[in-house]
Amino acid sequence: MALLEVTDVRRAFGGLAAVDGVSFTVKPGQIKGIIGPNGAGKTTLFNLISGLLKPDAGRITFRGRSITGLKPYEIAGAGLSRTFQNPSLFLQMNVLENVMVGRHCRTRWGFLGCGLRWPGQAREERAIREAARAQLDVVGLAHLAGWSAGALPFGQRRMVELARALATEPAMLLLDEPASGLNTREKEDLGRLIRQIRDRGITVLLVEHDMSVVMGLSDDLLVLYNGRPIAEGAPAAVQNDPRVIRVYLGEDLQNDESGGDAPPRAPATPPATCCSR
Amino acid sequence: MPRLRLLFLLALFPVMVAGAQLGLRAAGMEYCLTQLTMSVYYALVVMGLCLLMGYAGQVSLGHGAFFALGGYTTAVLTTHDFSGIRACAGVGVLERAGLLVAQQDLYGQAGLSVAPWAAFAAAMLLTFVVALLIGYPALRLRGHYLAMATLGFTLIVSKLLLGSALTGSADGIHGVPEWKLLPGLTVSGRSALRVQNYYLACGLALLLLLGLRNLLRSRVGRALLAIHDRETAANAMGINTAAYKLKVFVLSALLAALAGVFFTHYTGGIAPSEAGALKSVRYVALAAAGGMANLWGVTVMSIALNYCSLRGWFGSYDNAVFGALLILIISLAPEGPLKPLGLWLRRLAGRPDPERRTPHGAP
Amino acid sequence: MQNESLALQYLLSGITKGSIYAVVAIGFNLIYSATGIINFAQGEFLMLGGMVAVTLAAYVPLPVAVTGAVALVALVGGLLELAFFRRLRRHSILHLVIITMGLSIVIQETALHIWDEKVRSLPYFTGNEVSSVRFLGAAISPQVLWVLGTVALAVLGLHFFLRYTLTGRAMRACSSNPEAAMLAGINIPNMRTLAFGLSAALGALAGCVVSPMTMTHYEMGAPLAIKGFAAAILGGLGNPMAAVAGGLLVGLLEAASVSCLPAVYNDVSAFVILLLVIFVRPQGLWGALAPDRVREH
Amino acid sequence: MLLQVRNLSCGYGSLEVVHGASLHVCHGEIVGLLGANGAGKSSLLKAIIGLLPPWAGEVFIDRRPTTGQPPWRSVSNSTVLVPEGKMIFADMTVRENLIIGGYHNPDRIRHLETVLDGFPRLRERLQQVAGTLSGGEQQMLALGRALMARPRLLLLDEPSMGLAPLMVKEVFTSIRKMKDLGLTVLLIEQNANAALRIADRAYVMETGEIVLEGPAADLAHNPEVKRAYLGKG
Amino acid sequence: MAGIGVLGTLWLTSSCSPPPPSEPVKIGALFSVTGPASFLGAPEEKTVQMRIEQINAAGGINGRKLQLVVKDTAGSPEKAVSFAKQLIEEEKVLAILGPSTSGETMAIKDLCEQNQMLLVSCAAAETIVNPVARYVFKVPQKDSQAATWIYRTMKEKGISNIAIVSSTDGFGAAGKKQLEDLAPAEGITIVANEVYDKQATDLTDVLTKIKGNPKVQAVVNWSIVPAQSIVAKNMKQLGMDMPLFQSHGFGNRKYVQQAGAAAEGILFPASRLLVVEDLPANHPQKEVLATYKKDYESRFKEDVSTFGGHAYDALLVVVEALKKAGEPEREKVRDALETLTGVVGTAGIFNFSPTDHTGLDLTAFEMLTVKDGQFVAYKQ
Repeated sequence: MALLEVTDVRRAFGGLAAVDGVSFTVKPGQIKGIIGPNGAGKTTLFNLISGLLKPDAGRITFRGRSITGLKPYEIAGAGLSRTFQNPSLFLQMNVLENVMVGRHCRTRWGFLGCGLRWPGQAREERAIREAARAQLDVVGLAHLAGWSAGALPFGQRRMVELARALATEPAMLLLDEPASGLNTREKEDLGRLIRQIRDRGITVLLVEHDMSVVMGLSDDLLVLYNGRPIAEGAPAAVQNDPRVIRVYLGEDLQNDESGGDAPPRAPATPPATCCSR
Repeated sequence: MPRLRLLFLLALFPVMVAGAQLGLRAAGMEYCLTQLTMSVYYALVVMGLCLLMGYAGQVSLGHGAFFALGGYTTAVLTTHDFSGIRACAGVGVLERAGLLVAQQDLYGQAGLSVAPWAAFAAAMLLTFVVALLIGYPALRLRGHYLAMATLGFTLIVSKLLLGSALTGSADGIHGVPEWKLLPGLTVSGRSALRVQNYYLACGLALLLLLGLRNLLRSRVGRALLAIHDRETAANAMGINTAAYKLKVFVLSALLAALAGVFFTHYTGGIAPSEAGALKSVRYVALAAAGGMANLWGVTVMSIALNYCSLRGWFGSYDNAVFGALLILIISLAPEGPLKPLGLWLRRLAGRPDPERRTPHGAP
Repeated sequence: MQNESLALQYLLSGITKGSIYAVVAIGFNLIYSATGIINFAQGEFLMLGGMVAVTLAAYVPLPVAVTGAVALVALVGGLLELAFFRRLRRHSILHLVIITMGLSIVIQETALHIWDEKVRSLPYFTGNEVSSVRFLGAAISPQVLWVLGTVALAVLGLHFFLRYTLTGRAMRACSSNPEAAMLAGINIPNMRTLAFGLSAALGALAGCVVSPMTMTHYEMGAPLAIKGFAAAILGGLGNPMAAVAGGLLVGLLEAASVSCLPAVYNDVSAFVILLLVIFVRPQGLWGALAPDRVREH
Repeated sequence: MLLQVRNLSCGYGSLEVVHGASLHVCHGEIVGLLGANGAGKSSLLKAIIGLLPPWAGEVFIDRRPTTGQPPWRSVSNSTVLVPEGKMIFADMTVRENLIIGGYHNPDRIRHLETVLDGFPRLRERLQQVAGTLSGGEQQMLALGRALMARPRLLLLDEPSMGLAPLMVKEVFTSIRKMKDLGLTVLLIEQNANAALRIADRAYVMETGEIVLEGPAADLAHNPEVKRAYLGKG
Repeated sequence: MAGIGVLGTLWLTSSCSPPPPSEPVKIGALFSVTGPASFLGAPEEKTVQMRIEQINAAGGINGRKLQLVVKDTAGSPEKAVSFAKQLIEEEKVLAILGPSTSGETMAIKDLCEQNQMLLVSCAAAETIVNPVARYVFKVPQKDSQAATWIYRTMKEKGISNIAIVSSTDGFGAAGKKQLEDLAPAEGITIVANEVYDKQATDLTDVLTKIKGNPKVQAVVNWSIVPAQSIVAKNMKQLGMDMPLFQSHGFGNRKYVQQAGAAAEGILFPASRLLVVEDLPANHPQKEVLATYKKDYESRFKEDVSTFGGHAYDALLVVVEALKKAGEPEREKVRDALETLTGVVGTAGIFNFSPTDHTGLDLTAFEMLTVKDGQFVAYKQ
């Protein structure tokens, strides 16, 4: 039974299809990666799944229930949480408060109760604080709880954003380029953390440019090119898929006809094997 | 620590309020409390605007109109003579329930009007409905369009007030009766009740400040800040941004109307100048002058500036001073002139600046 | 009076008011396109134009006074940009818009103290206060023709400028894609100053031609600015020709409202319709909706 | 040396994305700047032209220091950047787009013909609104617009991005023609093989640093290039 | 709390005793010097400043100098309330002159009554003195008197069906009410009645509506500048040649200049300040009017207006009452004011009584018309 099922999704901007006919599934407990060159439609796909954009066509189901066209906050409430390409922390708050925002969809007191500081609300507020602290512990930033979010270096912002997403108690996490802007050591920490998250039973779907990260981390890879899926499978297989190499290194598709000035070909690649895992 | 600070603040403001009163009394200038009380009521409007603009990031040029809506509703209901409908069924019931009361004005004219409490409830209810009607479509608009929608609302309200005889057209309504809030506590401009009313206004402001502070330090406040900062991310974190924006708009409109009701009973009347576009701009200016997302700063600045204005310090340069101040503060200290002061106080108290703190190991 | 000529009279009245709103709305648009700011001080340019022209007209012939006023107010507009908006680039748009509100108040008060509270006016450009032109049974003041003619010329001139001159095209390029415009070698800050100057000049010109009819006093700007803003929003921000249409529409709405409702509610009906329109079509009648993309930052 | 960059660093907010990159471009060369997404290539170009304020380092164009000058100044230094993502003036006509490109070129009307000779497709669509052009045509327009300024140094940011293979070919043919016209080109390209085919020399960037440099022909065989793109095998 | 209140009251009332003779007498003034009603407030303030200087230069009243405390209300009633309280409680002035508009006056009417503060308003509305408040007076002619003059002139001209246009401000609203109330008694039928925004820049549409009504024989406009001139011009431009009546707010030569040729033939009731040159030398008001006009125009280099005249009168009646009372004790001054008779002011000759706090009768007005750009008395 797939946790997330994307069927034939399409989305165009002013006649230009950014995502077209994309279908794939994510199984529970998986780490699935989506790769592809610039402009392949990865972020658009993420925005479609998390509800920031509405698909022109196609269907998205999560835990067996259709989430197509739902509002982002409804999708977050349904257990699907995300991070952004540029960590979008709330800069007017401190680190802990940022993570506390993540608890929003799991808590309920409204304007009146909060204004009057009703006993139940105060209790809930304490619970929010504790849960947020626990998530900061998971990403190892508990010691920064009181710092202003704007004062953090880039790498730590990513971690806070991750903690904030975890605070929503997601069944599945969408990570948009989590490793970009991180240094080598931070990338290693991130990889460990993502695996740890998966081991706690949270399924992970990530878009990533850094091949060393995504190859090492993913159980399964989907490759997009110009809005369409061109390959899917285990990392090793995808890496050696000639179509993938072609879109990445740009081996000219017409090089057979291009005559004498063609450059020497890249070394022949072994045939793709989808079961090398 | 936060608990201590709360206690400190809780104690500080009553001390300041009472200190001002006793100081003025000692100086023989207790009459200044009149303008202070009026300024405090105006500050309630700006507090609501602070919530809306500073925290939720929505601009409203309609708060003058909401103030007038509250004030006019109560003024019309408490001064209009309903004795003509005495014959109707049910009026007796209303009278017995204390909703309608017989009144006599200064010149011996008797009449039957709505009791201030009932008028207050009606004003709040009306404002609630109107704010919902305006806010629901308007908050789907962004930026300049929202400003236009609220500005349009202001103009409609002010033109309706000017055009209809029920609201006294250009002269507005006067002779609004006192409001016996509780036994021994009356909202009235009589100089004998000046001190009482000063404490009443300050107490009301303090209660609302505490309530708003609680609100801002709860999940609701964090949601509002999140919406202001990054609406997309807020939505993706499970916050129903549209609903929150609407709710905070209605709440701040209600605050403005509340201020309008008290102010009208305090000064004994209301006029269309309260609903003018310039007044709404003035509230925005006051919120900006206090630093927008700074509840205490906004309240203090608004009280101080309105106080100076109501005492006529600026003479014929009143508007000019407001305009110039607005330009100066926004261009030199967009976070409000009180922010640097607050940081300085913090440092004096040996507490680190929250802005300057950088974690260990950061470059 | 027959119904047709009555209707025509309303129509003319609506067009006259509308053309003034249109000029203000164009001013809003020019500055909005170049900077993203809604300049609430736009109405003050009209007031300043009228005031300066009236003052100058005491010493020099009328055409010279009008030209001088337009030039002087354009200078003021440019200087405002230099003094505030260029230096405050880091401020949010909201802050800048609030500054324009402050400027509006300060300019008004300055005018009050430079001149005084009295109403002034330029002489009628042709004819006098009682002369009127008959037109299919309707009567209009020759000054109305001056207003319509000037507004039409200004709109056409602006259209020509934006479409066929290098500077005008560069200005459009700046609002279309500022980054690409910079890369094409266009000095964007100077373009913004120019936009402010141009917008002020247009306002001043309008302030001069309406002065004989509506008269000039220090508080005349704000109501016109509000109507002009409404017209700009109704037409759709970022499109000068839509602003013209929006202005005429607001003027006609007012005239139509007067014909069937008590006159006191003409503003009310105009604004109610405006609100309905923007609730249904937030981008205005002829404006383009910002591309439906998810933008971070 | 037409362009020299020394130890340039730049970034966004608190994130440094280019860490002290150095490179140079000689007169008449086509130099490729290769690397995977997010390696910092575009940021480096933006810092050279002045769109991003450089944090450290120096830029010289024609031996004159131009570090940190506003971007519109660079055009008068005969340097033009063609940004990625088809940054055209979408609501203006093709002709107007080109004219704006020649903003600083007093001879722009005559030069327009020369440029159109190089892009016959644009000539056909001269009065069309640029936003209605196809992706490839928009890229052509961006190139044509840059040429209208008569630059000596052209900085191209991913001219092939999002284009159909046939269009990619056409764009690269145009770039090579530019070299024949005496232009110097610094070319960012993700499509490494295509870039290496027309470039004289190339740099490879990885995580904000320049990790490889050499003649294009050598790099085409270097397995490190593939590794920089696709990670360890 | 209540105790504090009582103490405060005691302390306040105890300090209300009259000042020793050497001290100047404080006169408060609330004028709308800026803001939408500045055309009223500005000349009022200038007039009062000038008059106080003149009086002090002449040695003051009963040996005491006058001291003016003037506050600019900018036309907003809430400021009027705040300032009135200041004048009452802090400055402890003898009397308050102004405010300029009826809205502001009504906002502080009850306040002055409760605090036994003498108020001499410069606004015209009927409601200021009806019902009569013990401490509240006003010096401009009543709107009803102006309306009566207009209606009587109409009857002389054989006009019975009229259109009323008025502005949304307090002046227009009050006049409209009087015109409506008095019409039946004077045998006038109102066939069209339109209200327009006071900041309107073009009234062609409103007038078109009236032009479309064939029954209308004359138009009455009740407003202030600039609409007064715009109505006149638009009517002429529309080819409406029926008589145009204006209110007594037309009392400034500047407005005639603004309306230019369109002002010819406009009929309006006004005080004699505007036609002082035409008055016979033995007219009781001649000297007062001529002196005020000369002083004001030579000092401020602008035309005198009836509004400034109201402030002149307000100060005049207070000064006369003070002279009569002998000492600056408010209660005595009030009593003196209420019984003043035969005081010659700019608006007319004031005869106050306990039931009449305006003190002017119909003779305070004269029907004027515009001829060759000048105000002249209208004669059938």
